[in-house]
Amino acid sequence: MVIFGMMFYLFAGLTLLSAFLTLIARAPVHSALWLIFMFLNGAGLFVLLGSELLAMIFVIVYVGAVAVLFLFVVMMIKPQREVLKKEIKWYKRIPVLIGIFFGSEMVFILGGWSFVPVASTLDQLPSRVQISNTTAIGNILYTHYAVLFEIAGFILLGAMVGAIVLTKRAPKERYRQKMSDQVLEKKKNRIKICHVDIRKGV
Amino acid sequence: MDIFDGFPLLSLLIFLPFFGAVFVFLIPQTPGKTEKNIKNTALFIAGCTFMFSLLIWGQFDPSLGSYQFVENKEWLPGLNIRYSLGIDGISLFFVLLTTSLIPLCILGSWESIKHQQKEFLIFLLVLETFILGAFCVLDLLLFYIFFEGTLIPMFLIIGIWGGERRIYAAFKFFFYTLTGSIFMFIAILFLYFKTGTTSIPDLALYPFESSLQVWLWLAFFASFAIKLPMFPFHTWLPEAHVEAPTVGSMILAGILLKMGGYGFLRISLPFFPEASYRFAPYVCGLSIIGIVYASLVALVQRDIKKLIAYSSIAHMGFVTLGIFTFQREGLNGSILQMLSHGVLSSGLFLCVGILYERVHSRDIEAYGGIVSFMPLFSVFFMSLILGAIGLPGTAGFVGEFLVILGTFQVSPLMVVGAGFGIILSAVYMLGLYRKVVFGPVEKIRFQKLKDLSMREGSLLFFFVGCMFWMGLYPNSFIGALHQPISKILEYYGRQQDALVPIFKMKNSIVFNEREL
Amino acid sequence: MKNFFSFFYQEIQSFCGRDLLFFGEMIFKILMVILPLLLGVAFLTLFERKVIAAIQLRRGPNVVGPFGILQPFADGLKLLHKEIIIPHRANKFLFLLAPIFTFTLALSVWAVIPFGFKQSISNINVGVLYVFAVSSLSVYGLIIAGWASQSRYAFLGALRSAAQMISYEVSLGFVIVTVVLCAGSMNLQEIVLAQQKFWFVVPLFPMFFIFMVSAFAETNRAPFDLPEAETELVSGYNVEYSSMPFALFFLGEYANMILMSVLGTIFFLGGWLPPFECRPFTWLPDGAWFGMKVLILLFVFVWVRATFPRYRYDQLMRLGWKFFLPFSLIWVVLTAAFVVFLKESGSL
Amino acid sequence: MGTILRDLLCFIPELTLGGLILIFLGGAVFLKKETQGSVLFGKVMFGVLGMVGILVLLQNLEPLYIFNRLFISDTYTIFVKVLVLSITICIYSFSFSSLKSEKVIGVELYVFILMALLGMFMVIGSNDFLSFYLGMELQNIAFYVLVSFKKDSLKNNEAAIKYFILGVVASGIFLFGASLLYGAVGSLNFQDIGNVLGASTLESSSGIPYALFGAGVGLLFIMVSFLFKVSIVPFHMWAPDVYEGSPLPIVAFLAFAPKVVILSVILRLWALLFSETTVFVASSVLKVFPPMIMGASLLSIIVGTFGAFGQSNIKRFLAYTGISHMGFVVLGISLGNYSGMHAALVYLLSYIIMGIGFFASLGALRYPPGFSRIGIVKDLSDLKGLSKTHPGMSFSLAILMISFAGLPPLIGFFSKLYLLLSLIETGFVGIAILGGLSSVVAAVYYLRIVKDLYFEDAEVSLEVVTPLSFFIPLFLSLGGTVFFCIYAEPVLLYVSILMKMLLGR
Repeated sequence: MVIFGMMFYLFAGLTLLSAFLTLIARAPVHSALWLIFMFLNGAGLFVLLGSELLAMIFVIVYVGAVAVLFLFVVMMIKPQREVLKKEIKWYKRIPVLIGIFFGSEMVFILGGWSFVPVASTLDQLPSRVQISNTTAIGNILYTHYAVLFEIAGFILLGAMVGAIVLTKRAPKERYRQKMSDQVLEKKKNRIKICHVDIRKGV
Repeated sequence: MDIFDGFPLLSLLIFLPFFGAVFVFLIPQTPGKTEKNIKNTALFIAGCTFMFSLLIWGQFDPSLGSYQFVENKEWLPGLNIRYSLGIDGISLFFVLLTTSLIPLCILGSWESIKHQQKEFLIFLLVLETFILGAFCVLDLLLFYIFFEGTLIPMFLIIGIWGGERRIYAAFKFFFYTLTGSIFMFIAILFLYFKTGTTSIPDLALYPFESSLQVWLWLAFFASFAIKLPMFPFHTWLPEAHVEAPTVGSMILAGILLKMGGYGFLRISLPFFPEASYRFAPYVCGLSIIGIVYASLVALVQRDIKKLIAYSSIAHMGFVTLGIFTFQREGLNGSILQMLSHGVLSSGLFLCVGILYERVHSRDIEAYGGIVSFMPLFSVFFMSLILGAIGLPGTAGFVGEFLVILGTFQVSPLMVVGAGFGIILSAVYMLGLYRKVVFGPVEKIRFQKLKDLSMREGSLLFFFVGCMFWMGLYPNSFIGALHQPISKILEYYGRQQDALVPIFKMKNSIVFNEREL
Repeated sequence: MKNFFSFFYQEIQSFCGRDLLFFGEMIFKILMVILPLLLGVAFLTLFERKVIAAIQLRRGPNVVGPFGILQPFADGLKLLHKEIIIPHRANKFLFLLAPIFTFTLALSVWAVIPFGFKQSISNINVGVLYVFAVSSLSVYGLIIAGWASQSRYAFLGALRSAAQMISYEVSLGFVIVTVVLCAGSMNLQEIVLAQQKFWFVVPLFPMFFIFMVSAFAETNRAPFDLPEAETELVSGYNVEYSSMPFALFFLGEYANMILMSVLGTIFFLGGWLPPFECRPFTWLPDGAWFGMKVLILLFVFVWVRATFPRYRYDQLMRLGWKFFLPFSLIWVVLTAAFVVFLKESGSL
Repeated sequence: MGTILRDLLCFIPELTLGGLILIFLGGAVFLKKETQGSVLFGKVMFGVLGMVGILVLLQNLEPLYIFNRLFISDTYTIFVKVLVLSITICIYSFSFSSLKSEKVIGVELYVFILMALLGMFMVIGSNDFLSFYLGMELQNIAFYVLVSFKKDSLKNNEAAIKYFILGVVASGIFLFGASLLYGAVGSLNFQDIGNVLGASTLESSSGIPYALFGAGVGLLFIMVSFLFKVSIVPFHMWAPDVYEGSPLPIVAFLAFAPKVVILSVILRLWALLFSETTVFVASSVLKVFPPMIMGASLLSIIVGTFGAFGQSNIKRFLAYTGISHMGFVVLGISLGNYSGMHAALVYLLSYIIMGIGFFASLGALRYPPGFSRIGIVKDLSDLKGLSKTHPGMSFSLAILMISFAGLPPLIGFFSKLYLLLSLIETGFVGIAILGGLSSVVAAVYYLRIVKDLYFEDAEVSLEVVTPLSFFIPLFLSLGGTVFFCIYAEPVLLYVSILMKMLLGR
């Protein structure tokens, strides 16, 4: 169907465009927003490929979680434009060079791309026709790659504990609410009933 | 011989000082209390090593052409590199020279080393191990290891106990030698790759291609020439000698320089006869230049140590000259020259050390007329100086005479240069003696000078005794040298027929085509 | 070349025929969902005001139309008539984009919601994930709005609401995981159909509770309406908005409320299924049952708003991270173990 | 079920490590005071590491592919695992006291050491780029945290950021390469890649010109990321700054363990793809690899050697010397034959042996109280005159320096011997001479330290803190350094067996 072809070019074009705009946008917030837009288009490409699970996870993880934090941080810092401009001037050329390098390389590789004939026999994934791709990914992820899945869990644990360790400061004196104390507080501890004689004071 | 069959005599000899060093290391150092113990222990060990080497000399059979006391063990697995030891006549005397000099050095340092004596003795004993090893091994890689191993203790001895510019001198010494050695190291590895072995006796029989020989010879030459030192590579030596402590100079001049000559005899000549032959004229030419140049430079020195250092360079010129004549007389002469220089120069450095301890100056101009206060010293000093000049009856004469004899058979022209060097040596040496020992007593503080103590006297007596022994009865050495030298000449003879025509065409120096 | 043209021609033909029909059908379906939804949102506001009034022993709006029934339209017209004020230093594009974005997202979730058996715009395999993904996007509308208005209050409100939504989304996710585990599918239709024997609210009641509380937090409703806490932040992220942009936020929020009720219905209350599969109950159509359940949940939303005081921000965070998250995690593990056990023993 | 049980049995050390991480994390919650906990855990660590070591040693020596060929367990992996463990134990045993003085002690430290260890075990055992990547990430994350542990120091923050960003870039490059490789080959399994590449070259004569191009570029990217990790020259910039900013024991850990791990994988891959036994390299785009890597390693020898010249800070100095030593190791690997790889492994071993002793000695040297600086000694010039106050310490330092300089008869010499010999055997005499000369240049600055130790007078009288555990690594290192020349047979034989096994001979 022509509509799929059109959608592909739409998503792909927007992906490239927004990636480019991410780079050249002036304000960091705009960069972040373009990045998010790029993720969304990437998810669209996944949908067109027929792997809707990956598309959704892409959106949830990258757009829904990672990029939000990006945006948070970017919104809260105020870059000192003038200083940055001076410092960045020289460094600006490097990404351009790297970009040209990678780009020409991609052209070079893809221009002569051909698959090794034996390669198709090595495919671990079951055919997509018979089962839904969630099931297919599940099947391979929890059998063939179960160990790696566990390692990934350890990596995340490490990252989490590490982030906490590095950002936690020694606790200073501060008031913290202890709800249990509040609830368990008895009247007699707080209120003292005194019989005050008239004109005597306490 | 029989009772020692299969007994690792040489290993014991080599590692005895090392274990001694470990033992000394374990003695706790409390200033003023245990210093005596440390010194005595070190001296005892060095003495034992000397006795041991005498035993080996006694067991040595000079009539055998092969290596003796051979040990051969598996060492580096995977590589065909073995732990093999053995000595022939040439090594024997260098071993003896080493073992006899070290106790003398320890005695020489008895008073002059003021701080960190323990370390000093440890370094000295370790150094002895390395030197002995270098003279005894029959494996190229092992040779390299011991050869290089001497650098560190010497570096430390110069650097810690040396004079004012000691750091500069130590580094200069170290890096000159190391740079040369790296080429040797690569050459050794290349040899190993080419032949699959690093055994010295085996390699001596291996016929190398002539183009290869040139490069390999040059690589080895780089190391040995720097170590010896030959004329253009000599600049480290005066620095090192001047800045080193007395004992350092003694060992440096007495033994370490000989390793270069030993290397030529043991490796360059037997392995690469063709290349040696081709390069001989250049080497001889450099030697002559070196002799004359060093002597002339020595003439204008004001520093006693520097003067003796330059005279060493001149003497070493005789050694290379003798070696590269490929004559029996020349080879004999060069070995004897090395031995005698070992005794003489270390004796002279000891004398300078004794003077320096008393006067604290090395400037020739600062001295004069000390004969009045130190007669005994003057006598010993005189005899050593005469030996250095090469007066008949002293050790120096035998070596120089034989070298000149050998050279004469090859090229009379070179003899003129060498002879000029001898004359110059008489000029500067006697000039030194005159200025230092005779003349008017101008400085009042000289009147406090004491003559030699018992220790110093006996030390110098030993040196002078050795010198006369070598000079008067050189046959006790030459006898044992006969077989190994014949072997070297044999390699050379094999090549000669094929080579002579080329040699003649290319070089102006005409070699005697006498059958050998 | 000829080949190419003929291919193109065929494509055009098929586009005009099959595809155009497909598009037409789609647009019709979408309208069928969105128009009632917007009406529903409009009347939800009235519903809320009436219920709260009833709880507080008042009458509520009763002037416009009979029993005040036309009140939402009056409000809507009022908002439409007002001037769109854009703050001086605001980023105009983003400022206007934010409400549109929010509103669009609030509507686009409905694409996968089944109102009855096979009655949804699109019945995709990963419906749950789609819902979750789109609802996770709705944070952006708020923070862009807060940032673009260049106002401290708005920004603070945006940050608060974003942090709150992300925090509760985590435990919400785990709640959904338990449901998916029980149903064995991420298709919303199949989740409903899996509840034919019993509704998931029975075995997963604690999860239902967490779901509802998280839903309050997700929709920034009382008692978690901190982002728009009038007393401290004036009105939160939409303080600078007026007129139609404000209306879009408003509509989006209420649509989200309905959405949450719908999701609660689908996940826990058996969607369009009648409580018992027997005669008097099956007389009513699917949609009716669905609507009733949703209404009940919406009533709970309003009821809670009328009853509970507002949480403090640190209490809110603590509740999310320290109670709901561990609890739902443990529950996920238990459920998974239970499901595996049942499957192994063959009774499921 | 049977294979799963077998696989799990092979995985026992890793499982143990993982379990211990969780136990430590959980235990930390219940400890009252942080300092008390760290002391307790510090003591437990020895037992833990030893236990894991025993578990590793109990593994089967036969090659086993486990978990669907994602991992491999054979003699080689066991060897490298034991090596990494012993490095960890050594560094840990001397660093315990110095970590206290740098005020970075904390319960989490142990967790992250264990986590890094777990990651490294995964990497060592990996037989698939996917498992390799995940293992490496685990290790990286642990190291990112370890490097930035001194969070109050500005230098440390800089180091941490640099290490993090460059590490992430390296990971990104790796992933890019791996995806290209997967696209071309269809698998990330090491053996599969070898087989497919081998098979495809046979077909390339029949008109598939670029069959290997994607794979080649993919492998290139992967190699680049490897070189990042072992700090070979074009990718070495991070090392000096990161070393300078991090606490010394962590620098020691960082300088050895990850490099050993990555190099072990490079060795395995190289033996599989680029060794002399693999035919297809010569006839394909892959043939540019060995010269390229060799060039990089030569550059890093030169840059490391000359870079170390002007350094006064000890850690920067160590970083540059590390760069040049790693250059030597990679040079050996790039030869691709038995002798080269053998030499590389021997060189690596000797570098570790010497380096650990050096780090241990440095870790024991502290500024005296009342001096303007505190903590572990920082500048090379502060070592001046140490021989007068602490002869034993300076003696060991001097021996290590001399060995580093490659002078006989110490271990540094033998490692260079094997390397240069393999170079000459392969026909690179010029490079051998270059290597030799660069080691002469390197000797200058190593001996400058000896000079400082022995020839100069002290400016600061340093304190020496030597807990009992400090002597274990020092004596091991000194013993290895000195006695290698006498009895190296078992080590060399073992290494040669390993290399033969890797090369399939």
